[in-house]
Amino acid sequence: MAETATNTNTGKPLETQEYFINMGPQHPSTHGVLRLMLTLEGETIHNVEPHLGYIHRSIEKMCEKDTYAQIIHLTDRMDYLSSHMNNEAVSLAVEQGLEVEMPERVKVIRTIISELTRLSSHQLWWGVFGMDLGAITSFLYGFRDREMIIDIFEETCGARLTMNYNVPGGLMFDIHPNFQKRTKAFVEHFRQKLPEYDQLLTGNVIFEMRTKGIGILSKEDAISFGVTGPTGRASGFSNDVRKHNPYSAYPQVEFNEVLREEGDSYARYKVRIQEMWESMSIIEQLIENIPEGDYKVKTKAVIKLPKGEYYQKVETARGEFGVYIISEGGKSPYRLKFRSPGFSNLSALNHMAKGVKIADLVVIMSTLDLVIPDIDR
Amino acid sequence: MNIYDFKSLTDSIHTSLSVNLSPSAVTIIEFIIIAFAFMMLFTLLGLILVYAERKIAAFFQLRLGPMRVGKWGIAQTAADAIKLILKEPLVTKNADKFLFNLAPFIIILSTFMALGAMPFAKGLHALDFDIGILYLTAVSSLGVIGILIAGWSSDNKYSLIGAMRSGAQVVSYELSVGLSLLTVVVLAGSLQFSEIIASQEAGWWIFRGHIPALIAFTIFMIAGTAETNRGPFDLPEAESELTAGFHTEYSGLKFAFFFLAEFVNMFIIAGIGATVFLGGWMPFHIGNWEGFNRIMDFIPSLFWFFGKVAFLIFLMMWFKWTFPRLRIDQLLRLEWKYLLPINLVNILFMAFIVLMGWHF
Amino acid sequence: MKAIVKYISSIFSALKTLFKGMAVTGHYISHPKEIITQQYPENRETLKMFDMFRGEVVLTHSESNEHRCTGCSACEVACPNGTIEIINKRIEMPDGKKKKVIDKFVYHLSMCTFCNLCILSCPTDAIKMSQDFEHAVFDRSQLTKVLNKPASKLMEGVR
Amino acid sequence: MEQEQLKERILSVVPEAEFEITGGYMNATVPSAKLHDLAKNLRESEDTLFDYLFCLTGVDWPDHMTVVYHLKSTTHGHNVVLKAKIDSRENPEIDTVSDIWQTAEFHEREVFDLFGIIFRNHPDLRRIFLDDDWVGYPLRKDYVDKVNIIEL
Repeated sequence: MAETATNTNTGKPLETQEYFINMGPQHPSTHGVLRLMLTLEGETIHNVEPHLGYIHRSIEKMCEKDTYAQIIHLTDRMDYLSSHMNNEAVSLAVEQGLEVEMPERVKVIRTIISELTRLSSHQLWWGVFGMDLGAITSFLYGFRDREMIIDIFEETCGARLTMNYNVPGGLMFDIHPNFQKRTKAFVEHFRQKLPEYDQLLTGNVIFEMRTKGIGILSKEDAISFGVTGPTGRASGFSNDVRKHNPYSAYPQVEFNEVLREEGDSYARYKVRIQEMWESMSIIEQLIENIPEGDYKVKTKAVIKLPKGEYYQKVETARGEFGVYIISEGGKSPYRLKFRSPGFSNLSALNHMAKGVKIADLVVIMSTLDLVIPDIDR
Repeated sequence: MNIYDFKSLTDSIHTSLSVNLSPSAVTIIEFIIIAFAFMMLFTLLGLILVYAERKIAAFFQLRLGPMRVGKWGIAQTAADAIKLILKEPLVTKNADKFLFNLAPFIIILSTFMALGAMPFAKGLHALDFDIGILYLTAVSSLGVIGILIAGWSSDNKYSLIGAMRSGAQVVSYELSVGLSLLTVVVLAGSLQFSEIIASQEAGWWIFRGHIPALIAFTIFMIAGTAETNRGPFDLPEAESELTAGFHTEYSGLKFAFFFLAEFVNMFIIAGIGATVFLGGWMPFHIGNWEGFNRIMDFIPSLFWFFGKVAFLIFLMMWFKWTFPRLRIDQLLRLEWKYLLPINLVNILFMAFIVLMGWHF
Repeated sequence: MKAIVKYISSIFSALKTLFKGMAVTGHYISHPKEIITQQYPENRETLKMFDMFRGEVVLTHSESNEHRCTGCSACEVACPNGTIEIINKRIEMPDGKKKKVIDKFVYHLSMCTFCNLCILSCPTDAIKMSQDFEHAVFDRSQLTKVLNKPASKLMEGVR
Repeated sequence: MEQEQLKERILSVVPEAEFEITGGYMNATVPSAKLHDLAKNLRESEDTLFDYLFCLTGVDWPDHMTVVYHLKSTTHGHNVVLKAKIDSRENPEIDTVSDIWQTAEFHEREVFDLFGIIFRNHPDLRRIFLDDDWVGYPLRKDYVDKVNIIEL
């Protein structure tokens, strides 16, 4: 060890010192413009200090000037991989304020598209996780399957990523006639391809060595740090908003909240893989019988929310996404706060990464599934 | 055996030159010819292997790979080479300029020296030492000095970490490469490449050496991949951790040297593997099936060698594009706790088999 | 002895998992039909975007160069980013009355987030999203477009 | 715990607390000086056990500021919203809760960065998004920035 190493000429102990490395803002595995200041001794990490704000756009300030319909398109640009769920959170919060009940059709379509979004986000995460570990091939396999979902979105709402499909009071358009056919074809396709994901990575001995026991987060810490989503559930923190505060069509479907106890990177990986199976089962339960009806409730052209406070949370692919609206009765909110899951999840990074190697930090960051615009807002 | 012997070609060049030139002039001209031939081979190998890697990787990943420059993108690597030559060679401000510029040449030098001892075909063999295997293993690991110098002189912490990883890795895996080759040396009874090849006339060692030869081959492939710093052992580069490791700060032609050396090193490892385990340029022979053996002999020896090498290189690419990368402590554990002990037992086992005369 | 058996079996099970992974990639290299690459500029003819695709905002013109935009500015108000600017002018009608019509429908493509709110807000269905997605230009000023064609008129009966 | 019981519970710690039910949550407004004690009490008592702070918001009102804490108990499943009222807008200060919930460390840095509320005893109170030399607090209502904010 470093403490016992001696200079062979003088017999004195060798001097060692900690050194710093800037990981990012341009770095392949920070997935965007996150900058981490690492304090290292050799390859062992002593401290991780995130420096944020490289793409902070102050969306919350912009929202104070926008109407409620306009706010939604800004939420696309936070966690762009679960844009539909972010849209849904704002829509639900506004609908809560307007006290309108959505037609069953809207609820079911919203739920199906939410789950498709979750699948596409997890697929992308799987591909990128493999790439962070050095198995670049998984990246392309993940994108192949994701492309099918993105095509479904594009056909129905015209956008691939920043969908802006929800509006306060329903959906922007009705679903495309091909929607059901394509979704069913995708689920059938992906039920065959998901076992391939397991074959390529999950069982692999190198993969298991790299992930098992790395970046352990205990349940108590997960709760204290507010680590939600698959990351929190891998630590045994039962936090699935779809179960605890069900919204849209989630009360009607049966699915399991995937929980694991280990809290290491492997558990986080397995939770996400298992969630993909659950998402597919939710889609299958709903896709056959989408109720007939309106895709939209008539609202005023410019929505004014009654004075009050509204908090709505939804489960995005990364965890609990909350919208806190303080309305003074005007057409824009007095104050709007987004509780983004990535921000809280990142706050646990230093705690998890102490004492691991640089290579493990990459794994931990990847299993936290950070999306930087979600953190910076 | 009626395989074409390149010795007749080299001899005829030698005699035609000797007719009206002094012996020292002939030696110099022959040196120049050989040097030119190796340089051509080096660039050609680089171009072909880079193209092959990109295409094969693409097909593993459901892509098409380069398709734009030339039919099927054949001229892509040539275009890349021109681009790299034209690029500005950047040097970081606080870099140790002399060492920084020296490092790529050390790496290129070590690959050239190793390439010189390759037996390409019958009679086509520039250096046939009687300690050929020792020479090759010694020279091919000289490259790590270049990597260490590159990492140190770049004045970049990522480079330094990459270089240190590379040092630890190559020094450890050198042992396994050497020991697995020794297993076959025990069988063949010689360190000279030409003799090792000649001893495989009745069948390649991987088939004739029972299980120990197979184990040795597996270990050689793993350790060889590690020695060339290729995935899953590409820790010195480790794109997702260290951006590009030891060659982060290099650009232009100097970067091209590192890049080229990596691919030619892969060729060298595959070449050693093919020579020692798969009979080098020796055609595929089965015992005393005269007819079958004669048909096999019709395929030129050059094709046999390059075919085997291509197969081994494909195997190494297959590893790289499938497996995740190891961590540095796991990498060293694999060597010292698994490969090395197995190797030592394996050599004993092989010596026992040879002593009892049990091999075919 | 038990330890040695465990040691050896761990090696074999590890190798087995590695081969499993190689089988997946091996499957794909031997099945080139599964390749998903699209050769983009070459397949321009066959590449068709979905009808819903939001490429850019266009003002539809009929064959007789008439559009449906009354210049009510609803889209300008609905736009969150100030992408649309409507400049109106007053012209004298044949019967002597003055009427407000659009002079320029300015569209800043560089500021557009393709949220579709302008299309929804338009009372006369004058604008729609086109499926054109090749927006790259060499000069930023080219991204500011005037959508109404020269000498175009308001369609009869639209108010 | 039912909302009525919770109300009594909070009143027993902070007698001057005001209550309001909006958005499905019970809101308790308390003076900023009492917040830390109340939070610690609610976090540690067996019957309340609010161990999960899921949202921490700063709000700038015309004459005062509030910090809003959304709390949930993962064992009991009940929610409460605490609002700490800070009277001064010029010199807003409040005790940190990052010793109670670790996630508050980041959230409080964000509130400090954008509202200028100083959290006493915070281990590492620096700007989190903006540069260290940034002037002003952007999410305050009276913040003016002619360069970066484009008024439509």
